[in-house]
Amino acid sequence: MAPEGKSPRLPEAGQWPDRVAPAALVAGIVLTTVGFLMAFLWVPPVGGASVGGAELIGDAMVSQKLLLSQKIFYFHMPVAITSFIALVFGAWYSLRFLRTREARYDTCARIALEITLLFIALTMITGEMWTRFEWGVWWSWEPRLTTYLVLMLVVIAYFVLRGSVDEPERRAAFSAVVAIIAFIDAPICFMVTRLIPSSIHPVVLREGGMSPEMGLCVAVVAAGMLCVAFALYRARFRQVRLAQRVEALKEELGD
Amino acid sequence: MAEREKQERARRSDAPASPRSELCARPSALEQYRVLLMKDLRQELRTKEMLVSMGIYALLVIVVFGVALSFARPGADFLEVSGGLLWALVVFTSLLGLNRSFSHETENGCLEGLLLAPLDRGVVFLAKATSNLAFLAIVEVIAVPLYWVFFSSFAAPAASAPLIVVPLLLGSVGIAGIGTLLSTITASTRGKDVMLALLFVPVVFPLLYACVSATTAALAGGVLMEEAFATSLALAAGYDVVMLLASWVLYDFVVS
Amino acid sequence: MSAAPAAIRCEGVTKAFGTRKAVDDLSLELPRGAFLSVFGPNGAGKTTLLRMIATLTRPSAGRIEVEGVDAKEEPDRAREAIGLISHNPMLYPDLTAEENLLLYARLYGVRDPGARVIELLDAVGLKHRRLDRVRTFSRGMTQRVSIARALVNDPAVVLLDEPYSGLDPHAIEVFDDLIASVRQDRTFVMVSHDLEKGLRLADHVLVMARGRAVAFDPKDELDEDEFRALYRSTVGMGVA
Amino acid sequence: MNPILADIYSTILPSAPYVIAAYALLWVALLAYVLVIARGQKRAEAQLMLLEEALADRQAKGE
Repeated sequence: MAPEGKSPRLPEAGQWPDRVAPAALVAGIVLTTVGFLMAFLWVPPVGGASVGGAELIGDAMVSQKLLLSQKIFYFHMPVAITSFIALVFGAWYSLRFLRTREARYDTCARIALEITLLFIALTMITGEMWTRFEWGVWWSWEPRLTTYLVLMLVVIAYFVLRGSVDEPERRAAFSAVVAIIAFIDAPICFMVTRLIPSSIHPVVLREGGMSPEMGLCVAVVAAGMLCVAFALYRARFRQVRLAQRVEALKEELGD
Repeated sequence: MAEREKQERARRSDAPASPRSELCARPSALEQYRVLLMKDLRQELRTKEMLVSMGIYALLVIVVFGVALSFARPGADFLEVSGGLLWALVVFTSLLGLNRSFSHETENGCLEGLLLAPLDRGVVFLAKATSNLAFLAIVEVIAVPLYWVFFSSFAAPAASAPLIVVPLLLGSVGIAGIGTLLSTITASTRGKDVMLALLFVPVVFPLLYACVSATTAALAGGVLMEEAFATSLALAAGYDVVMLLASWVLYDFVVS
Repeated sequence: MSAAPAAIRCEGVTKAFGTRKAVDDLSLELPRGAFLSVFGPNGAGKTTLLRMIATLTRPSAGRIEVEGVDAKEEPDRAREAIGLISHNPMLYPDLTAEENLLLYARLYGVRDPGARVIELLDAVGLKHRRLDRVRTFSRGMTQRVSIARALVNDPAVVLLDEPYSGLDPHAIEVFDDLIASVRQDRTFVMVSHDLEKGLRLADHVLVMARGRAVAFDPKDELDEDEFRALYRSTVGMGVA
Repeated sequence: MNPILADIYSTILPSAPYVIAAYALLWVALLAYVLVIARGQKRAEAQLMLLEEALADRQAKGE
C-alpha cells in the first residue's frame, strides 16, 4: 500500500478489477455484437408490443403487430436491466459510505450513479424509438416508461444536489441518502403505476413469455451490456481517482 | 486480549456514573417529542408565516386553475380531471410550506442547538414531520372546501366524494414524512427552493399517482370507485410506511 | 488508574475525508476547571475539533472523552455535560427569551425548568426582558441569552466558538464579565481569532496549524513573547 | 412493383429508421461517456504537468 505518513491515501485502483476491465470491455463488445447479429439473423420474427384490442393512441388506431421494430427490444431490455443493476450498486456503495464515512465509497457511489444515468438515458432513447414507431406518439404514460422517467429525474436531481453542496463530507452524506431513496422509490413507482388500473392509458401486453430464442438473445446482450458498463465504470473510476490524486498532490505542494 | 478489554470496561464503569448535573433528569423521548412539537406550533401561531403564505398560495393556484378551465365545458368529464388538479394544488402548496418549515431551524443555527441536547435524531424527525403534517392538514381543511366552492358548478361529484378525506390524509402523511427528510437536506444547499422541488416531485410521484387515482375514483364513483379505490389506497399506505421508515432511519445521517 | 478523569481527553483524534485532514492525530488532556484557548489560522481545524468535542461531528479515528464519557460511544451522556456558545445564537427569533430557554431546559430534562430559566436570565441581566421576542434583541443581548442557553443544563464543560464575532466593544466587556461570573469550576474551551483576549482568559493554550497541534502548554509555563512569535509564524503559514 | 415484395417491404421499411436510430443513438451515447472520461483524463494530466513545473521551479530555486 501507499507508504505511511503524508503521502495521499486514496481509493485504490490497480487491483483485480482493473486487470479484468479490458477483458470485460472486449467481452462486452463481442457479446453485444453477437447479440446484435442474433437479433436480426437468428431469432424468429415476433410481433411487437401488442395492444389489448385496438386502442387509440395519439391520433392513430394501433392494433397491428409490427415486426422489425421489435428488434429494438433486444437492446432495450438489457440496457434497462443494466441501469437498474448499476443503481443497486450505487445504493449499496451509498449505504457503505454512510456506515464507514470513507470518501472512496462516495466516489464509487457517484460513478455507479453516473453509469445508471447513462444507461437510463439509453433505455429512454431505445424506448422512445419503439414508442414512436409502434404507437406513433413520442410519449406514452406506460408504467415502465413512467418509472424510468421518474428514476431519471431523481438521478438528475442527485447530480444537481451534488453540485449545490460545497462541503465534501456533507455532500457525500446527502447524496448517499438521496441515492438510497431513489433505489427504494423506483420499485414502488413501478408497482404503483402497474397495479392501479387506469381508464385512460392503454395496457400494453408484452408478456406471454419470451420464446427461448428471445430469452437467449436478451441474455447475451444483457451480459455484454453489463461487461461494457463495468469497463466504463472502471475507466471512469481510474480517471476520477487520478484527478483526486492530483488534487491531493497539489494541496501537499501548494504551500 | 479479552482480559484487557474487560479491565478497560471495568475502569470505564468505575468512572463517575454520569457527568450529568444534579439539576437534570433525562426526559423521555415522548416528552422531548412533545416539547419540540409545541415549539413548532407556538412559533407558527405567533408568526402565522407558513399558514398564511400557504393559504394564499393555495387560493392563487385555485385562481390559476379557474383561468385554465375557463374555456372548458362543464360536464361529468371534469370529475376525472379534478382529482388531479386537487393534488397539483396540494403538492405545490406543500412544497412552499416545506421550504419554509426548515428555514426556521437553519436561520440561527437552531438545529445545532437541538442536536447538542441528549436527544435521539429520530425524535427531531418525527416532531418536525408531525408539525409539517399539522400545517398541511390545516391548509387542506381550508383549501379543499374552497376548491369545491369554486369548481362545484362544473360537475356534481358522486355520492362517495367525502371519501377523498382518506387519500388526502394518506397523501399528507407521506408528503410530510419524505418532505421533512428532503427539506432538511436542501435547507443547507445553494438554491434550496429549486433543489427541494427537483428532489421532492419525482420522489413522491408514486404516492401522488396512487392518491390521484383514489381521489378521482371517489369523486367519479361508479365502476372506477370499485376498481381502483382500495388498491390505490393500499399502495399509498404502503408507500407511506416504507418511506417514513426509510426517512426515520436515514435522518441521523442527514443531520450529523 | 487516574484519580479523577480529565475534563476533556483526546487521543489521536483525526477527522479526515479522503486525503483532506481537518484534524490530524491530535492528543491532549485538559484537567477540570481549566480554560483552554485554541488558536490557529483559518482552516487549521479549530472549529472541527470543537465540534467533535461537542459531539456534533464524529471523529474518523481516535477517542474523545468528556468528563470520562466516550463521546463516540455514548454521545447522549457526553452531551449532558456540554454547553456550546457559538457566534450563532441558536435561538428561535420568534420565541421569547424565556420560551427559548424553557425549550432547551425541557429537552435536557431540567427538574424545575421555570425556576432555572428565571435564575439564568437573572444571571445574564435579562430577567426583565424575558417576555420579549429574541428577534427584538440587540446582538449583544442575544449573545447573553445564548450564554444562558448554553448553561441551562449546568454543564461541566463549556465550549465557545468565536463568541465575539459581531459584538461591539461594550458587549464584549459584558460578555467577558459574564463568562467570569459563570466560571465556577467549569472547564472552558474557547476558539478565537483574538490573540490578546484568548491569552488573557486562558490558563492553557493550544495552537493548531493544518489540523495538527503545534503547541499545547499550560499558560504559566509559557514565555509570552516566544508564544506570540510562534503564533505569528503559524498564522502566516495558513495565509501563504 | 410486385405486390408481394411491396407487402414485405412495407413491414420493414417504415420501421427501419427508428430501429437504426435506436441502435445508433445507443452507441453514440456510450461513446459520449467515453469522451467525458477522456476529457477528465486530459484535464488531470494538464494539472499534473503544472505540478511538475512547480516542482521544477522549486528545485531550481533551491539550488
